[in-house]
Amino acid sequence: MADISVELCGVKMASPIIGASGTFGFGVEYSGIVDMKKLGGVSGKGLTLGGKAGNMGTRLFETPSGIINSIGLQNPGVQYFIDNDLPEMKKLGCAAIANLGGGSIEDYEQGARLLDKTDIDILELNISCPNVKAGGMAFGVKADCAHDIVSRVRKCTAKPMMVKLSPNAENITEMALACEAAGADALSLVNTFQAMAIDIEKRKPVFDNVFAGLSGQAIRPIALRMVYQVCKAVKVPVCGLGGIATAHDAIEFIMAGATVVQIGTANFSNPHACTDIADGISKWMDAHGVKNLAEIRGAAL
Amino acid sequence: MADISVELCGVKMASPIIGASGTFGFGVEYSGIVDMKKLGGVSGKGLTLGGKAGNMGTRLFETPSGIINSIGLQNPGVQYFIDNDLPEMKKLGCAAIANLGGGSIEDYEQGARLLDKTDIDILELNISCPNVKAGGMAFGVKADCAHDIVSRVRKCTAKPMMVKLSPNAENITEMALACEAAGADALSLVNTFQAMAIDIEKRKPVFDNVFAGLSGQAIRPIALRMVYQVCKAVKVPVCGLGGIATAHDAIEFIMAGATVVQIGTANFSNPHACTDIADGISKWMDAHGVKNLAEIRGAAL
Amino acid sequence: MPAASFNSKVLSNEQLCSNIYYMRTAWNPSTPAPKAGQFYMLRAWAADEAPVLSRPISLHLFDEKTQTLGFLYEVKGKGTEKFAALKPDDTLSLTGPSGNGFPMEKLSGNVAVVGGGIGTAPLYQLVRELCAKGVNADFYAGFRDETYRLDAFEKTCQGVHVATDTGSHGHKGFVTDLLDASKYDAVCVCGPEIMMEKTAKMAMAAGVPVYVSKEAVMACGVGACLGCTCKTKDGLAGVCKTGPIFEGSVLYG
Amino acid sequence: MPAASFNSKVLSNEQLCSNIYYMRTAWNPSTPAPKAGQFYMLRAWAADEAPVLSRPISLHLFDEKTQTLGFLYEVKGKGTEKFAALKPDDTLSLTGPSGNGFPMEKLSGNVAVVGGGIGTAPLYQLVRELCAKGVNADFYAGFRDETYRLDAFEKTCQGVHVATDTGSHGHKGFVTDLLDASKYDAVCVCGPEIMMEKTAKMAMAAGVPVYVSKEAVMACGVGACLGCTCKTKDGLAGVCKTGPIFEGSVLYG
Ligand SMILES: Cc1cc2nc3c(=O)[nH]c(=O)nc-3n(C[C@H](O)[C@H](O)[C@H](O)COP(=O)(O)OP(=O)(O)OC[C@H]3O[C@@H](n4cnc5c(N)ncnc54)[C@H](O)[C@@H]3O)c2cc1C
Ligand SMILES: Cc1cc2nc3c(=O)[nH]c(=O)nc-3n(C[C@H](O)[C@H](O)[C@H](O)COP(=O)(O)OP(=O)(O)OC[C@H]3O[C@@H](n4cnc5c(N)ncnc54)[C@H](O)[C@@H]3O)c2cc1C
Ligand SMILES: Cc1cc2nc3c(=O)[nH]c(=O)nc-3n(C[C@H](O)[C@H](O)[C@H](O)COP(=O)(O)O)c2cc1C
Ligand SMILES: Cc1cc2nc3c(=O)[nH]c(=O)nc-3n(C[C@H](O)[C@H](O)[C@H](O)COP(=O)(O)O)c2cc1C
Ligand code: FES
Ligand code: FES
Repeated sequence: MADISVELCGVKMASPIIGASGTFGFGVEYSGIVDMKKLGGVSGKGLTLGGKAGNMGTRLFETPSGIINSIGLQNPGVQYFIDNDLPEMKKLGCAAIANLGGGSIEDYEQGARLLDKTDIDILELNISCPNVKAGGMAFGVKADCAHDIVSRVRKCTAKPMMVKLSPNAENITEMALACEAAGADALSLVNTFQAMAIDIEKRKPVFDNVFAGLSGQAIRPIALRMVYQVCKAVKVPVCGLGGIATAHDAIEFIMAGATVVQIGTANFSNPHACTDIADGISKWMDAHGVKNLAEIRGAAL
Repeated sequence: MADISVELCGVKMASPIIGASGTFGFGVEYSGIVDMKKLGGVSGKGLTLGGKAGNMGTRLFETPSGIINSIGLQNPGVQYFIDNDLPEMKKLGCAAIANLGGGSIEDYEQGARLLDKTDIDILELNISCPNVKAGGMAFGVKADCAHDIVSRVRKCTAKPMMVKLSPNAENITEMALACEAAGADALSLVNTFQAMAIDIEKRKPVFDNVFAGLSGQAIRPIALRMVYQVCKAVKVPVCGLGGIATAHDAIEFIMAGATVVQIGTANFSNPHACTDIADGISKWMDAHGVKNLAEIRGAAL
Repeated sequence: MPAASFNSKVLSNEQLCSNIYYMRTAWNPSTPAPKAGQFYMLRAWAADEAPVLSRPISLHLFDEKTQTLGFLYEVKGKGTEKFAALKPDDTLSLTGPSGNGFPMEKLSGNVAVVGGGIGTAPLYQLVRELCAKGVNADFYAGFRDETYRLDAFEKTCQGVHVATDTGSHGHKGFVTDLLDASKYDAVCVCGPEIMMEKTAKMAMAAGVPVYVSKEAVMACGVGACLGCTCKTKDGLAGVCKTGPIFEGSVLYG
Repeated sequence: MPAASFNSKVLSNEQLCSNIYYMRTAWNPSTPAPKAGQFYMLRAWAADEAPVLSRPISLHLFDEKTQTLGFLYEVKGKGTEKFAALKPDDTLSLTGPSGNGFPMEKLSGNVAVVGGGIGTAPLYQLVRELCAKGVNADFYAGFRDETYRLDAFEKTCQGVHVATDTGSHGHKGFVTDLLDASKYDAVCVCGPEIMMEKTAKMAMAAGVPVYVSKEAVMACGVGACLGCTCKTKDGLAGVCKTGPIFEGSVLYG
């Protein structure tokens, strides 16, 4: 059997497959379904310092090969997570990744400081959630804003810090370079695309916030392009995501240079998606005489 | 029966449905299939001053609810179009829209001057084709570059000029405002999204140019968001497109503020898409007591 | 107990009337046993086929002896159309059981079980479980015109009271016209939102505890995505995990 | 004549062997009559269902009397799988006829018609048309192992020569082993790319005109999208309109 283990920022992972933030709970919800030991890690629900009730109104909307969500970073807050969810996450048998979002830079800093003292394996800094009205988005769009926040959070934690980029960035390569320069140990991309839907009977937008985030297979060709561009530009490892649903898709991202990948919306269409993909990658490697992922990583660059 | 006629830049149209550039030939190819008199117009294949052979290698690739194309602006040149295709287009019984792309500003200017002397109804200025290596893209990404080219082409023609925007623009609203300020009579959006695919057996990108353009239903939620943003920002009429496949979709764009819409990739899944959509809009309006499109245009803004 | 996900064989899939189907599938005994008010996410199409999301369908019947699950469903759109096309031996993927289920420990004495249309679906397993523990369950059902599965309810419940909008069966009018909540120790209701609200408010006015089965669009069905919230008096609550059964006072209090 | 687009009833859809199916559908007589070498874009799924693009399938048979179209196809992936699931009376959408077709005006005397595997599909209508106008057509067919539709070809052609990779039928080896192009006034070929190139070069070496049926991924199938080009010695050419039939010298010259 091919070796699909990887190391990301010094964290050893059984496979390059990570459950994507916001789609996989804290892993626990899928623990009766998915053999967590086969995963590289779980990126938990997006956290904010003080917690959030999330958005009112419609939160989910199906589109061709995708979904639009407007969860609005509903979460119990960093401290509650540390006290209640993290212990459960640590029992899963794969890396525990805390996804940190926020409104103000100060909140990000304080959240990172709190998480720094825990045994999370990786801090994923979400500078790109498009569903929070105040702030959030701007950090993910302008490279100089991103540089600012990443370098400030960098000072608050010694944990491996992976910065999650928005596909809505003005220029994804500049954004990636800015975050790398600001001290990111890894980059993950993409978050959801800003999108919308209109209820033609009500003659108004479906979502209370008008805009919400598109994910799923629909976005994969654009996400792959961005991952490819970023992998060409940066030296830090990249975690690719956006519409990955099969081992074939995951291999595309790895050949574009990704060290690991995350699986989000695909979990909703196939609750076994994460392990099906991990198993599928081994199988493909066996069939093609590929012994470890380094052999194919970035092969298409 | 509801009145679905519209006027765009002084051109009267039987319906708000236009065949999208590059997907509908010069209309003639679909003339045995589609009743052209029901259409508002046909936007012809993208033209360049001297013509182009187009891209080598794979040109089409299917994705979930979309396709990626790398045609590379294959076209016979502006003069050939004027002499051979335009007369046929003018016989179709709907507006003839010439789609002009190019490499250098001078080519755009010269192309526009040639087209100005013909009886095309509208000039659609494509500043966004992502498939041409030299130039093209940059005009569509940076608002100041766009302003420059649009104002220069503006001086070369008195024809109604509709500028076609790229969804890859750094900021779609700023882009739209820049083009409006530079003299655009109308705006159309979106063109294709820069995307890619990797052939995992060959371990290299599917397209010779690496990147190519994603279209189809997959992109609709993002396209709709951009159309909505632009309609909020500008005063000139907007032509919305990107993944429209049904009357329902078209009505969404109209409620987002679009005066007309274009139908591209949907023609490939349903060759009757244009007329099915036109008929479907009338039907919906009848069922909802809507007498003309102005009643619902921008209703969701 | 976390939800499981397994493939199941369709045993039968019968059209009961216009848009109503009754499907039986094989339960996987290595997965948690479901209870009344819980549901499964069902999928009868490939992961890469439309619609993207699986569809939540309530447990209509669970027969542990024959290891059978029963689902009663109405064809509404793409997803349920695909269910309707299933034939015996076809494969269906199930994720569940999910949700809290009806609070059996709080149901005793006389219970009114009130359903509207396809909202009767989760109530059959409920009356079965109530009867099994010796609770008296009276069933009140409202339909537009056609009725279905009444025979099954009649075999299980003492009283079965029917109302139809058209008057084709039983009382012509609302099912709530028939209900005197004050006669009962608890009320359980599932149906259209206005009907549930009305029933709940009647029960609350009579001081009788009422349990309401809510709906929401769902992505994961297991509490992972936070997409399925509904408003409660304590803020938003996740329907797939905290619900789908809520106390009336929490929703309408 | 521009292509038309119409819905057609499936008349029969028979599995001939492992992955090969023969489907007959009703022609719509208000649409242009197709000829050998032309094709239709076929779709047996809704516009919003996967795959996005319709699939080009050659005319295998056109019987104007019975207003029947015949298609011979191999199941390769999603699209052709959906064709294989069609039953009589199901609806199929057709766009066409498209393409140039074989140049009948240039085919006279003795013509070798050479097919490889599913590449034999367009050749049956070709031999029918050739015979109808009194041209002698010899059929050369290569298969991997299983053969199909040979009975039909045998009823129409004077000579039928078969080769298989496994030797299960006819000559064990390449069909090109059997062909002496110099005996013919023209050669028509359809099959895997290497086999077409080999055949074309043999014919060209013998100074015999050769007509090759090319494939390309297609979106519109009517010349509107420019997605279906292939390399020719005069630059890129659109397969769906300029082709799919090209002179060998244009492709391999
Ligand atoms: C916990 C739970 C249990 C359920 N149990 C059952 C059951 O036992 N039997 C049953 O028939 N149905 C049940 N439903 C409802 C069922 O899930 C929906 O009817 C189904 O998802 C519709 O899918 P579709 O693809 O057929 O329709 P779609 O194409 O998704 O929608 C068709 C139409 O139905 C409406 N619709 C879609 N989803 C819902 C919804 N959740 N509630 C109300 N309207 C909706 C849409 O707005 C649209 O107008 C349950 C729902 C939940 C949340
Ligand atoms: C003008 C023309 C006429 C044709 N006539 C016939 C015919 O009469 N009978 C018939 O069986 N087929 C014919 N084909 C080929 C047929 O169109 C393809 O086999 C079909 O589109 C495959 O679709 P799919 O969804 O089943 O497979 P996909 O899922 O699209 O592909 C499955 C596999 O087949 C390969 N493949 C896909 N398309 C092609 C192609 N065009 N050529 C070679 N390999 C391909 C893919 O790379 C993939 O490996 C014709 C093609 C053209 C262009
Ligand atoms: C319901 C939902 C909730 C999400 N919540 C978060 C979040 O809290 N933090 C975050 O960084 N990304 C969040 N995302 C984005 C995903 O992690 C992922 O970046 C995106 O969905 C693209 O991947 P996919 O196409 O595989 O789903 C969420 C996505 C969905 C669908
Ligand atoms: C095959 C193909 C060729 C295209 N060529 C052009 C072109 O020449 N000029 C142009 O402005 N847009 C071109 N486009 C973009 C379309 O006009 C349209 O903007 C885009 O496809 C989004 O709309 P859709 O999703 O409805 O297809 C092309 C699109 C496709 C699919
Ligand atoms: S459906 Fe995902 S949390 Fe309820
Ligand atoms: S398939 Fe569109 S031009 Fe040939």
